Amino acid sequence: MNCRVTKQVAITGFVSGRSRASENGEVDEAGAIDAGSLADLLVKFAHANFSMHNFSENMNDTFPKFLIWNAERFGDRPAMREKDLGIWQTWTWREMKDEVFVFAHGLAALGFKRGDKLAIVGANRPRLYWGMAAAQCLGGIPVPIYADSVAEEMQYVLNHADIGFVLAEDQEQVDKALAIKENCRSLKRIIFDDARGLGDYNGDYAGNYNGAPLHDFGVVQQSGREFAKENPGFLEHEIAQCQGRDIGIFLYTSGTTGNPKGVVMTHDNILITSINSAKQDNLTEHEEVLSYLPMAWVGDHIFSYGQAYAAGFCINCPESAETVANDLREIGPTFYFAPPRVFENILTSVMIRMEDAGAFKQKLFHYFMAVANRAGIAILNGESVARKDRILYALGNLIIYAPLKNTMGFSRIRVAYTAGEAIGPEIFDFFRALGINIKQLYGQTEAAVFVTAQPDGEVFADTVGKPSLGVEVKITADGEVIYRSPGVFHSYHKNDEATRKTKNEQGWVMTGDAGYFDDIGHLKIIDRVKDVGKLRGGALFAPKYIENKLKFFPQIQEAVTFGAERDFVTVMVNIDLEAVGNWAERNNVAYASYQELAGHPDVYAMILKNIEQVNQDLSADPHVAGSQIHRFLILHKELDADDGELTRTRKVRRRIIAEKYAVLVDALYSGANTCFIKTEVTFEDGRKGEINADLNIMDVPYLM
Amino acid sequence: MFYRESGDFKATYNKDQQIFTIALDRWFVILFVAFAFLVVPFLINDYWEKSVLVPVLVWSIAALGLNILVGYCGQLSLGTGGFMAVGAYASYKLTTAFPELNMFIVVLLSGGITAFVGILFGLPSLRIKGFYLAVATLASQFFLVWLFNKVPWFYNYSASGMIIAPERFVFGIAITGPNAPPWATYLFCLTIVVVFALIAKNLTRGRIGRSWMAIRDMDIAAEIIGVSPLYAKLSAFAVSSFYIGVAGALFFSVYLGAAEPTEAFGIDKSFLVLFMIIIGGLGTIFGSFIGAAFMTLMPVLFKNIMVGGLGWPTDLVAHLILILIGGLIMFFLIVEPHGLAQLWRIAKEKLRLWPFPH
Amino acid sequence: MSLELLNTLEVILNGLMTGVMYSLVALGFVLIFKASGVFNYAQGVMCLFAALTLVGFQTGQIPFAHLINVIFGTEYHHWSSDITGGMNSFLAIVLTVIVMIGFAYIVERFLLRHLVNQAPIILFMATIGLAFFMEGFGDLMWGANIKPLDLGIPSGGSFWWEEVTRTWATADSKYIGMYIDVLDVWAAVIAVLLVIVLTLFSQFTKTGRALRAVADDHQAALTVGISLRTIWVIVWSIAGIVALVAGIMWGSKSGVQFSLSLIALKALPVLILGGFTSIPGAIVGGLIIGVGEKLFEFWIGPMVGGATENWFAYVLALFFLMFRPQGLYGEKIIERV
Amino acid sequence: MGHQPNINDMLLEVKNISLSFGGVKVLSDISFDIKRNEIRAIIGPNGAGKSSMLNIINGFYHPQQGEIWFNGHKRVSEKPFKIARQGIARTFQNIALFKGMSTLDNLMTGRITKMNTNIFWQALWKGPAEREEIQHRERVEQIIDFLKIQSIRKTPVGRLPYGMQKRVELGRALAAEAKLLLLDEPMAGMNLEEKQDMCRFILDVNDEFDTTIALIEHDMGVVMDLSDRVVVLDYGRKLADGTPDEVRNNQTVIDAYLGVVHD
Repeated sequence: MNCRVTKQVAITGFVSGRSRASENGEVDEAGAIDAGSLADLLVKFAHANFSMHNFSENMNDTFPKFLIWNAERFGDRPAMREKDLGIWQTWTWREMKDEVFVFAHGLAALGFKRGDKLAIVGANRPRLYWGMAAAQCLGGIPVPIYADSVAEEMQYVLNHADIGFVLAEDQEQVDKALAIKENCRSLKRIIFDDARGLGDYNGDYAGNYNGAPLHDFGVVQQSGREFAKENPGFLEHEIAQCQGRDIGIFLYTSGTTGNPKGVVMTHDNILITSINSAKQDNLTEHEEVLSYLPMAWVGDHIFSYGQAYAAGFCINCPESAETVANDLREIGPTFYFAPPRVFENILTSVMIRMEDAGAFKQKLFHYFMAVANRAGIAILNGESVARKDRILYALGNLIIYAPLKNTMGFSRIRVAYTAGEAIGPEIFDFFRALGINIKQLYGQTEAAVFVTAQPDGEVFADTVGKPSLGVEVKITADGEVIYRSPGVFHSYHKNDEATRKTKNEQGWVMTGDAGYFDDIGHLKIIDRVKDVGKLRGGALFAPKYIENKLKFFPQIQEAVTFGAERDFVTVMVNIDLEAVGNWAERNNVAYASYQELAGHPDVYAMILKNIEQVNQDLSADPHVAGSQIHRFLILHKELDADDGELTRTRKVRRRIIAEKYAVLVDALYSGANTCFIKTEVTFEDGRKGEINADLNIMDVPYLM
Repeated sequence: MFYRESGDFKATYNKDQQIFTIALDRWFVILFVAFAFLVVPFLINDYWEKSVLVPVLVWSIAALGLNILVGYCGQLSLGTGGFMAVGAYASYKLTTAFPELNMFIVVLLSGGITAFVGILFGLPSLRIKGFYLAVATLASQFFLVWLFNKVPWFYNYSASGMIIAPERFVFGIAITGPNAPPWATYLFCLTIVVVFALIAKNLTRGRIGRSWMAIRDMDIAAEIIGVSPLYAKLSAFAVSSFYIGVAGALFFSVYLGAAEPTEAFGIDKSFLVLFMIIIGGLGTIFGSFIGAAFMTLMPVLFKNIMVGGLGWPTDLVAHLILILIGGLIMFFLIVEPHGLAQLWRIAKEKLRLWPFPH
Repeated sequence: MSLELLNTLEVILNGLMTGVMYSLVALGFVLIFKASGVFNYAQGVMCLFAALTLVGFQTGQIPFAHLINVIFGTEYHHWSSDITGGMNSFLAIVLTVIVMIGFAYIVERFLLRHLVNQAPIILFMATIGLAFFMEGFGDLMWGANIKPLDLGIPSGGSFWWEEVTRTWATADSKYIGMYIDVLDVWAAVIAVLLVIVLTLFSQFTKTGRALRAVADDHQAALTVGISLRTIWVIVWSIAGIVALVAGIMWGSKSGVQFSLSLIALKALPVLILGGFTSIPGAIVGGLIIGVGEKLFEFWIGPMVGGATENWFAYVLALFFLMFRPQGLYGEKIIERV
Repeated sequence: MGHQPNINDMLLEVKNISLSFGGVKVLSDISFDIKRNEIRAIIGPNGAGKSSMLNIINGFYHPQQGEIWFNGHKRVSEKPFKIARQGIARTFQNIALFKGMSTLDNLMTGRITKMNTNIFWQALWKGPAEREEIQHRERVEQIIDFLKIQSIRKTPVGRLPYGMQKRVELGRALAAEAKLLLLDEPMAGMNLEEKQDMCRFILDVNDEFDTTIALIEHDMGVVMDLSDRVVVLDYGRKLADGTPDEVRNNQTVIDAYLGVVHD
C-alpha cells in the first residue's frame, strides 16, 4: 500500500472543551434551567424537521424511567455482559433493573438524598454503571471520575462537587479515597465493588475504618432489599419526581492545564442526544457494544450508557484492560468507537504481523489490499465499481478481508466512529477498504458528543461530516465553529463566568475551533481559532492544518510553518530518523550523522516531493489554496523537549523556535539558498554543546 | 481462513465446556456425521464396506480404547491383540449360547467381559510403570491367545479350532454372517463408533479424564493431590479394555466372520493399534480416528496403486508398506511426536489466525 | 539315575542352551540401553537383518533384486549363475560387520540425533518403527523366503553325549541317551567368549571406559570430551555385532526367517528379570527364562495342551515384577517428589 | 512440646518423628506443631530434611517412629491420596504440574477430592456430571481470578514461564480448599517482583480463605516477614522453634545457619 496522503483534517474535538481557562464561580445547580425544558426542545425538533416518534409516544424523560420501560419492552434481552470468571456473565434488562433498584434502595438506606452526588471511580464494571442509574433513581447526581486520577485530582473533584458518596471499583480506588478522606469535608461513605484485599480494613466489610464507613456493594444491596420491603413504593415515587430538565450527571473534563471543569448535564441533554444519534445510525436493541473507554469521558457516557438506554442494546464490559483486544474479538461489536490512535495501533500491528508471513501470503495480502483500496471504499460508499473489481473484491473478502476482520473483532461492525484528533488518511482508508464502516464525527463534552457526524455513504478522511440530528452549526465571522443543540450542557459547575464565556444567551456554544463548510455541506476543522492567522495578502493561514498534512508522511517527524503576517508560507522540517534511515539503508545512501542525513540532496528531493503533494492538496481547496508552501528547509537537529523546542507532550513551541532559529526564518524569507547556523544543544547527560551547520533552502513550485 | 469466530462468545459454562467450542467445527462435525448416517448407506457397496469403511470404524474403536490407556493415562500396553481376542471370543460364545440376543447387547456384553479381564491384567500397573508394564502386558497378549487356542470350550470344540460367526440380527436385519447387507453392517458399526466416541470424549473431559492425565503427567504429584492411583489406573484399564473388547467383537463377528486366534489377534495387531494412536496422536480422540483411518487406508491405497496399478507382486508391496509404516512412525516421532492430530491442531490454529502467521 | 531325572536334566540342559540364545539378544538391549537410554526394540530385527545380510553375501545375492526385477523387468538374482558362487564365509562376516556399523551410523544420523531429550517412551516407540522399517527393508533387500545359514558350525545331536549319558541311566531302563545339539553348545561357548571380550573391551580400552562413563552420567561424559554421538555409533555397532552373532546362531539352528525378529520379544522378559542395565543380569535372566519355560512345558505343558513357551516367560516376568519391580540386579527405586 | 493436642488450637502435631532411608537417618526425633490459621515456616540448610518433613506430613513417606496428629485425630499409616482428602494440599519444590493439561484443567484436578459423580454419569455428561463440573468450575474460576491468571486459563501449562507455573501450582493447591497448605519453596527461582506477588498471594490466602500454611523457604527476608512461627531444622534435628524474632536471636541458629548465610 502506498501512502495516499491527499486529504487531512484537524479535529480538536473534545479537547477544546477542556483547555479553556476556568475560574471558580458558583452556580446554583438546582436553580433555573436556561437550556430550555422538554417542551421547548420538542418545538425545536419540530423545526429541525424530524420525527420524534419514539420520544413523543412515551414521556420517559429520564434514565430511570427508560430503565423501567426497557425492562418492559426488552425484558429478556441482554442489557449488560461482563467477562468475569471465564464467561460472559449476562444480565437482562429486567435483571439489570432489579439490580439497580435494589442498589438504589440500599443507597437510600445509607442516607443518600435527592441532589446528593455519587462519585463513581473505576474501570467499566456493570456495578459501576448500575450505581450511576441508581443515583439517578433517587434524584441524585452521579459523578464519574477517571480511574487513573491521582489522589489530589480525586480530592479536587470530591470537594468541587461536594460529593458525599463514593462508589469505588476496588481496593486501589478505596485506598485513594481513604487517603484524601480527611481533606474532603463532604465525603460520608465509600462503597466498593470488589472486596479483594479489603478484608484488612474491616472484617465484615461494613463499618468504620478510621471514621470512614466502608460498604460492600453486595451488602448495600442486601440492606436495599430490606429497605424496599419496609418502604414499598418509595423508589417509584422518587423516580416519578425526577424530570428531564433535572440535572443528570456531572462530567469532569480532564484538564491538561489547571483544574478540571465539571460539565453539568441534564437528563434531557444526554437522553435526547442519545435518541437522536441512535436514530441517525439506526441503532437498535440488537447492537453489541464493548465498553472499554473511561466511564468519566462523555463518549463512554453516550455510547455505553445514553445510547444503550435509548436504543436498548447490550453493553459488554471487558475482563480487564489487558484482555480488551481478546474480549473485542470474542464479542464482535456491531457499534464501535475508538480514537484514531487505536486504529493506528491496529493497522501497525496488522502490518508487523504480516511481515512475518511467508512470501506467498504476503503477496496475496498486498495484492488483495490493493484491490480493496481500489474497489472497497467505493463499494462501501455504494458507488459503481467495475465487475472485475467487484469479483476480485468478493474473492478478497473470502480469503483476506473477512478473516482479517475476524481476527480484529470487526466482523460484525455496522457503524464505527473515530474522533478526537486527525486520523491519517491511509489508516482511515485501510479500514474503509476492508468494508468496515468507520466514520468521523466532531464533538465535545459540552455538546454531549455530537456536533457533526458523517452520514453513511458520505465519508471522507478530511471532513467531520454534517450537523447531527437536532444540531445547528454556524461559522462565525472570524471562522469559529459554533453550535446549538438539545445536548448543549447546562453549565459549568460553580463556574458561571466560564459558562457565560462558552455559551451565549441564545444557547450557542463556542468551540474555539476554526472551520468551514465545504461544497457538499461537510464541516472541515482546520485549527484552533487563536492559532489561525492570515498572510499579508489576506489568505487564510492555518499552521497546524498544514503541519498535520506534512506529518502524515512517515519520513517527516515534525514540521513548523511560518506565514502569519508574511508574504508566503515557509516550513522547517524535521526528518524521521527511523524512516529516513531505513530508506537510506535500502538505497545505499551513506551517512555519518543525523545532520549529514538531513542535509543529503536525495533527502531534500524526497521531502520536496512530499511538500509538492501537500501543495497540490491545498490548491484543490479554495479556502486554503493561498497558504501553499513556498520554501522549506530541513533542520540539522531534532527538535527536542530538553532544548525547550517541544513541550513535554511533544507539541511544537512555535514562538520559541521562531526566536531560536530567527536566522533561519530570515533566510527563508530572504531568498538565500543557504544559511549558516550555530545552535546550542543539550546532551542527554545535561552537558551543553554547539553544532554548526550550513542549511540548504529550497523553493517549492506554487500551484494555481 | 474459514473461521469467523468474532461474536461467538460464551455466556455460560455449559457453552464454554461443550465439545466443539467453535461454531464452525460444530457444524462441520454435525454435517459430517449426518452425511455418514444419511447418505453413505445409499452409496455403499461390498468393496467399500469390507476394505474401507468397516475396518476403519472397527479399528477406530480399538484405537480409542488404547488411546485412553496409553494416551490419556500413560500406561503403555502391548496387549491389545489379546484383549480384542477376548471381545471376539466373548461375542462368539454369547451369539452361540443366546441366539436371540440383539447384536448391540452382544457387543456391549463382550466389551464388559473384556473390561473385567482388562482390570485383572491391569492390576500389575499399580506396582509397575513404563517399559516394565509394557512387558507385563505382553503376558496378557500371549497368554490369552494361547488360552483361546488351547481350551476347546472357547471355540465350541470345533474341529478346525476356528470360530465362525453365525448369522445374527438387529431388528430383523442381518448384521453378521455372509448375508449381512453392507449398509447394515456399516450402520451398525457407525452407530457404535459415534456413541463410543462421544462417551470417550465425555470421560476424558471430566473428572476421570483429568485423573488419568494427572497420573500420566506426574503420577506422584497426582497421588499427593488426591488422585487415587488404584481407581485411576484400573478405570483406565477397564474403559480401555471395554472399547478394545467391543472392537474385537465387531472385528470378528461383523468384519472377519471367522477367526483363528494367532492369526487374527496376534502381537502384530497390538502394534498396529499402537501405531494408529502414535501416528494419530496420543491423548486425543480425534487422533484415534485419523490414526485408524491412516493405518487402515494407507496399505489399501498402496496396494491399489502398486499391485492394481503397477502390477507389482503382493509380497514386494507388503515389504514396501512395512518400510513405509516404519519410516512414517520414525518420521512422526521426530517431526511431530504428537501425531496427525497435532498437525491438524496447528493447521487449525493457523487457519484461525489467517492471514496472520502467528 | 531315574528316567524322570534324566529327562528333567535334559530339559534343563536344553533350556540353558536356549537361554544362552535369549541372553545374546538381551545383551544387545542392555548395551544400547546403558549407553544411550534407548530401549531398542529393534534388536530382534537387527539379528534378522544381520543374518539375512550374511546369507545374502554368502550366497552372492544381488541386493534389492526383487525390486529391480519388477521395475526393470529383469531377472537377476545372483552375481553368478552358480548358487554356491557367493563369497567365502569369513569375508561375508566381515562385510556384514561393516554393514552393521554403517547401519549404526545411519541410525544415529537420521534417528537418534533428532530424538535427543525426548521421553524414553518416545524413543522406544521410535525403535519399534525402526524394527518395522528394517524388517521391510531386509525383506526387500534379500527376499523374504526362509534361507538356510551354514557357516560350517557343526550341528545336530551329539553322539558322544548320548553315549555318555546313556550310561547314567539305571541299568534296566531303555534310555537312549540325552540329546543335545552341538550347535547349542557352540552357541554357549561363543556367547561366553563374547561376554568375556565385551568385558575386556569395557575394562581395558579407552572407548570402553568412555562407554561406561556415558552410562553413568551423560553430562559428566560430555565434560570429559567424549562425543555422545560417537559413543552412540560405537555402541549401536557393538549391538549390531552382537545381533550378528545371535543371528548366526538362531539362523544356523532354524533358518533365517521372520520369526527371528520375534525373539526380541522373548528378550524383554529376560531383561525384566535381569534388569535393563546389567550384563550379568541379561545372562542370568536368559538362563532362568530358558530353563524355566522348558521345565514348565515339560511338567505342566502336557496338562494344558502345550505350547506354554509362548507365554511362560512373560507371565513369569509379570509375577516377578510384582515382587521386585526393579528387576534382579536393578537398584531399589526411592521415589522422590 | 509434649502436651496433648487441642482440637481448637492445633491443626497439626508432629511428635518424635524419625525417618531413615536404608540406614541413612534423614530426620531424628522431630516434634513441632502448627496452629490453626498461622503461617508456619520450616527453614534449614539444604539436606536438613525439610522436604522429607513435608513428605511425611502428606503421607508420602512413612516415618519409622513417631506420630502425627491432624485435626484432632491420630494418623494411622495411609496413602497420600487419602490424606489429601483429609484436607492437606501442597506445592512442590520442583514444579510438579500436569504438563499436558491447561491451567484450568490443572486447577480442576486440584478439586478432584471434592468431585464424586460416578463413571456412568460422566460417560453421559449431561446431568449430574455436567452440573458438578460447572459447580467446581465456578469455584476454580474464583481462584483464577484471585491469582490473576485469567489470560492463561486455557494455555497448556508446559508453555508457561516458570513464575507463572509456580502460581498455577499454588492455584491447584488452593483449589483443594485444604485445611493445611504445604508450600515447598514457593519462591525458589523467582525474581523480586514475582516474589512480592507470591508473598501477597500467600498472605491473602491466609487471610481470605483462613488457610493454615506451612512453608519451606530459603529467602530469610520472606520467611521473617510472612511467618508467625518458624521451626529450624539442621541435619535432621530440630535446632529451634519460635517466633521469627526468637529464632533470629537464637544463638544456635545464628551459629549454624543464619549468621553464616545471611547478613
